[in-house]
Amino acid sequence: MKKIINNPNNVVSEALQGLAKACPELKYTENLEVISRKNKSKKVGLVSGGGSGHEPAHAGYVGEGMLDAAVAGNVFSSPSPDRIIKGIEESNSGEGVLLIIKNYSGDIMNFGMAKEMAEMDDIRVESVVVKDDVAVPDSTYSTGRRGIAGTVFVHKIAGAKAEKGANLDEVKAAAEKAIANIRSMGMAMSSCILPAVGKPGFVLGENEIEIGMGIHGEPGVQRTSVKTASEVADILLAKILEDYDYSGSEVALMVNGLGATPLMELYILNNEVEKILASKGIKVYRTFVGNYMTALEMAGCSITLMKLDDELKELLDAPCSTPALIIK
Amino acid sequence: MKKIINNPNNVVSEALQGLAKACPELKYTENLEVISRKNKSKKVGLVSGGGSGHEPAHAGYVGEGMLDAAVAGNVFSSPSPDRIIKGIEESNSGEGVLLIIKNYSGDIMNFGMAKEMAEMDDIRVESVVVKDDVAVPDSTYSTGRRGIAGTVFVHKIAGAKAEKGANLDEVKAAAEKAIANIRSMGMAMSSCILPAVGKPGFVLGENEIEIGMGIHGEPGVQRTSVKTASEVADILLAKILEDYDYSGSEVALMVNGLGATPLMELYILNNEVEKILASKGIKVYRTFVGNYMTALEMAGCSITLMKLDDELKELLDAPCSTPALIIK
Amino acid sequence: MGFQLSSKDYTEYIKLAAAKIHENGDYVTALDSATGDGDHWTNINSGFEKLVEAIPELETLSLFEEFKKIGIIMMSVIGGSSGVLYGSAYMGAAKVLKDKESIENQDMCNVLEAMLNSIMARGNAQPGFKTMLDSLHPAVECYKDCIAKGLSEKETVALVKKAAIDGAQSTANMEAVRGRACYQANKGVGNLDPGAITMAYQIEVLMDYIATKL
Amino acid sequence: MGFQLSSKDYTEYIKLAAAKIHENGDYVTALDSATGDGDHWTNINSGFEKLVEAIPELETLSLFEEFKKIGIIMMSVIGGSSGVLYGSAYMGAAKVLKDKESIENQDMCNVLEAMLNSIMARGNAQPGFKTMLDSLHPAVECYKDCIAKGLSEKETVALVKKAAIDGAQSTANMEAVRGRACYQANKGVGNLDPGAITMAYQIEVLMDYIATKL
Ligand SMILES: Nc1ncnc2c1ncn2[C@@H]1O[C@H](COP(=O)(O)OP(=O)(O)O)[C@@H](O)[C@H]1O
Ligand SMILES: Nc1ncnc2c1ncn2[C@@H]1O[C@H](COP(=O)(O)OP(=O)(O)O)[C@@H](O)[C@H]1O
Ligand SMILES: [Mg+2]
Ligand SMILES: [Mg+2]
Ligand SMILES: [Mg+2]
Ligand SMILES: [Mg+2]
Repeated sequence: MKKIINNPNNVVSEALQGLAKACPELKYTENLEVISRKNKSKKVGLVSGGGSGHEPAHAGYVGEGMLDAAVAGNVFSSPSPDRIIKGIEESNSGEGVLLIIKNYSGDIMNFGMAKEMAEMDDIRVESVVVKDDVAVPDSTYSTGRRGIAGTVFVHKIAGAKAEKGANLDEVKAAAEKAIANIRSMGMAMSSCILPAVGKPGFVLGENEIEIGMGIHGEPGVQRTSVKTASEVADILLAKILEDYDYSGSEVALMVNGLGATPLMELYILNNEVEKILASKGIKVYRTFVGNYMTALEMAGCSITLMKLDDELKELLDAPCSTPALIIK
Repeated sequence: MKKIINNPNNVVSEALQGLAKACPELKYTENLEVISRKNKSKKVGLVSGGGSGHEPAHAGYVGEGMLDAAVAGNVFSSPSPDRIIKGIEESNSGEGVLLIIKNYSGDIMNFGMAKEMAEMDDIRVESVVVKDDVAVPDSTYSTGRRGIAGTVFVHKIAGAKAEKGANLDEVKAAAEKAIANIRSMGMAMSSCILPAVGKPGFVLGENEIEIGMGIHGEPGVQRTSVKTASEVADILLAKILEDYDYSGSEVALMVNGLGATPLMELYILNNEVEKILASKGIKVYRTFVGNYMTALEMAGCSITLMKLDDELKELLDAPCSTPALIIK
Repeated sequence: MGFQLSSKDYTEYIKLAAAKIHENGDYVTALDSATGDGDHWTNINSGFEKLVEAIPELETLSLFEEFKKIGIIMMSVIGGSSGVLYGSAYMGAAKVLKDKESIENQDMCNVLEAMLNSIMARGNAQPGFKTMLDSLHPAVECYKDCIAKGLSEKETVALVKKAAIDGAQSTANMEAVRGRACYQANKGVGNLDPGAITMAYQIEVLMDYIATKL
Repeated sequence: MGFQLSSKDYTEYIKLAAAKIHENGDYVTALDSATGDGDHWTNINSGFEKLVEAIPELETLSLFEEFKKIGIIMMSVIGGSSGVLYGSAYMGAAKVLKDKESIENQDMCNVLEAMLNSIMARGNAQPGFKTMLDSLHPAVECYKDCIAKGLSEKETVALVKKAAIDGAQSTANMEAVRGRACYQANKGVGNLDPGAITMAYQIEVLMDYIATKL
């Protein structure tokens, strides 16, 4: 295992300390692994988080116009309720707190428990669950769809709404609206190694890729041979578009890298994606290309679309300044 | 070779098209592979460029407060003079143009030829050469030090100076001042594959890393076994600090990823680097952590320091907005 | 009259359970690696290690406070899915022990049932989903049954223990619905559920410990 | 009287040189892979292919314009280090051909010397640096020498050709100072310089072609 780390069991706290050192406007809470804003304003608080290994998610999205606090679990495993409660406390200015949860059973349970305990302390807490990964069939019976890169759009939309001074219900409504209009689909070309484990959890052949793999290496929909950028764009978009009808609408587009895929390839992919969308009469209002929601050093990508109306456009364009996303 | 590409011979133009599609404020010139600003202002023009494969460098730094045009060669090989001349033309508003060149013989020759030809057309052109890589001994006889990640600081400083309306000599002086105060040192953990070649140019063993390797895989100073983050920070900083005395000064710090190294590891490395700098009484004024100057999908990192005075601080903090770097 | 467990007795049980879990590291890790992410044993083992460290404090507390404290520790130290589930379980159980000096036969049954209900509520899962519930649920059903039938405490604890173990074994042919295993193509069929196994360990040790008190 | 090369003659030479370079692809690529980045042959071969395509235009131009055009094409099509160096060489050579109808013996020597000086100026390298100069420089020295000694043109072209080839071979034991090879630990010692070899090909073909005109 070739990683720039020290003790594999300390990667999360050391990485968050490194982030805090690089960003003086952020505060790091030891042991509870919470990154929060130093200067708080009176507004609805936004908290997200989950397992680590998805950097810059989520700590990289803490700052003006996005999150108030991000709570980190160990690599790929959910943070415990006490950590989340700390994130809620850091974010609460009396206007209540919204939790943005990715749909994994561990996160649902831990955030849910934290919500109840915070409510016992009379903090008003609401939550939304992001489930944008169309690789998994939606289902109310099983855990259902995973939350992946689309979560970043939810941070942005809810964050802008909160910054505008909206109340908790309004912020939650904006987040729900974003979630309803977001779909994502990914593809992996290599596995990744959990620092504490030391060997890959799965292996892809020389010439093999996996369509629809999750950001923790959860099995996808199909293993296949390496594809060209235009084929990848076709396959991922097809799955998204058959799940949600974006035709004739304006969208925000995210071409996301999983960690080890160079920006050059993401731009080549974006070129293909935008060609296809144009051919389908889907107008790209704003494009984001880069590593926004990763899976350690996995090679691969995901594509996310969010259908926009005037409100979502305004919230998407609103200024934000965080370590991983700045909009002027 | 697992890459998200189409024809290996078209990667440069497809990537630049993908960038232009994502960034409506940028203009792409076909065949000559130039990315430039759409709306020009009357100011000294800034042009940089070089071989491709270092994304976001250099096209990602075109925009307000940084470059006016970036000229891309094929992967890892210098752009020809006709391309550079196009970049110069796109950047010239009558105030003259500064070329920011990384110190590789191919770039020196091609930019030099372009400079002469542009001068024949009565465009005033000056140039500066970045040679920040302390892995290579400085030398006036041989090609000498390579230009690596520190080049991004030069773009920022010269860009801010030009944006302020300084004349060509003043912008050049600011760039020279930055260059004189910048040192970098890198480390590679894996090789990379040129799309058109299809196999790695060199191989690193299971447990092997190479200290001082160049961003094209040029041999470094030493092959050694995998090191901890704190050892890596020690080794790279030691080489930088023995070359230039930063003690007691304020610096800009860049912890740069080579492409396949996840942000989590870069933050862990930054945590170690800032600890060491603090212990040496070197004050970090501003920190940049991310993939700023890459080598395709190479795993590894580089550390860059730039000593700051009041002028450089002001220029570093000046607003810029480009695809890869935004400062408010 | 039957057994009466004090706060101190319960910490004795904690010691034994911790030892049982500690012994079975490689086995449980292998199970979670097959269908999950391989961390279940590290998670739960570190939780029990922490509980053992906390015994000096725990044994001084009322049962109500003791169970709440155990819940907090498990929640924060175990982490993952099982941490919060055990946390919820112990918080739920604490409620039924409010103002009680000791745990008697009926109380023990109520405690286990409260744990079952809390875990089902938190995890929104049912028996048959291939989880820790599939060891706990049959154990509770069996316990209620024994009390209804008026069986002796000795017979009861033996049957409850057997129900928990058999329940855990029954997860082998179940399809996972919750948790990571559900992303597997075969839904983990053929593999035992690690959380059910560790749940069975705890019930087994608890029942054996009670037996020594009879 | 001696040879007189017209614009048209020079395009004849271009065809022959293109063929010579085309034949030696694998060999030259192997050389650049050993010490450089392996692209020298692709670079220069595509340049000559482009020149051949341009012949219909080239042969109509004055020698001055023809050489300038060749320089532009090589510069943009070959790319890398060698593209700009050949570009500079031909632009420099064009100057000595201003207003000339044909290239005679002394002109040819001047052309090669102008190329040598332009390449040295552009690349800021010296003979002995393990580059294309190490084939061109001895060829130029030899040419001047032959003219000074008043040797026949037939003897001259034979000697110049030999000087270029020997010069290229001599790069084997030189240390690289410029170009990528200089980053190698051993500075490329033991390997021939690919640029010197392709330079020798061109001089060889040019001298052979002149011989057919005598
Ligand atoms: N929703 C749920 N309800 C009940 N038990 C669950 C649920 N989800 C997971 N589990 C139990 O948790 C165990 C896995 O725990 P652990 O590995 O510690 O957490 P994680 O799955 O987050 O890594 C599973 O074997 C299963 O028994
Ligand atoms: N500064 C220089 N002066 C003269 N010739 C040079 C110089 N640098 C490189 N060369 C020649 O160029 C050749 C390499 O050309 P090529 O492979 O096309 O360019 P690159 O090195 O950029 O890939 C070398 O073999 C050498 O002969
Ligand atoms: Mg886990
Ligand atoms: Mg080259
Ligand atoms: Mg697990
Ligand atoms: Mg080469």
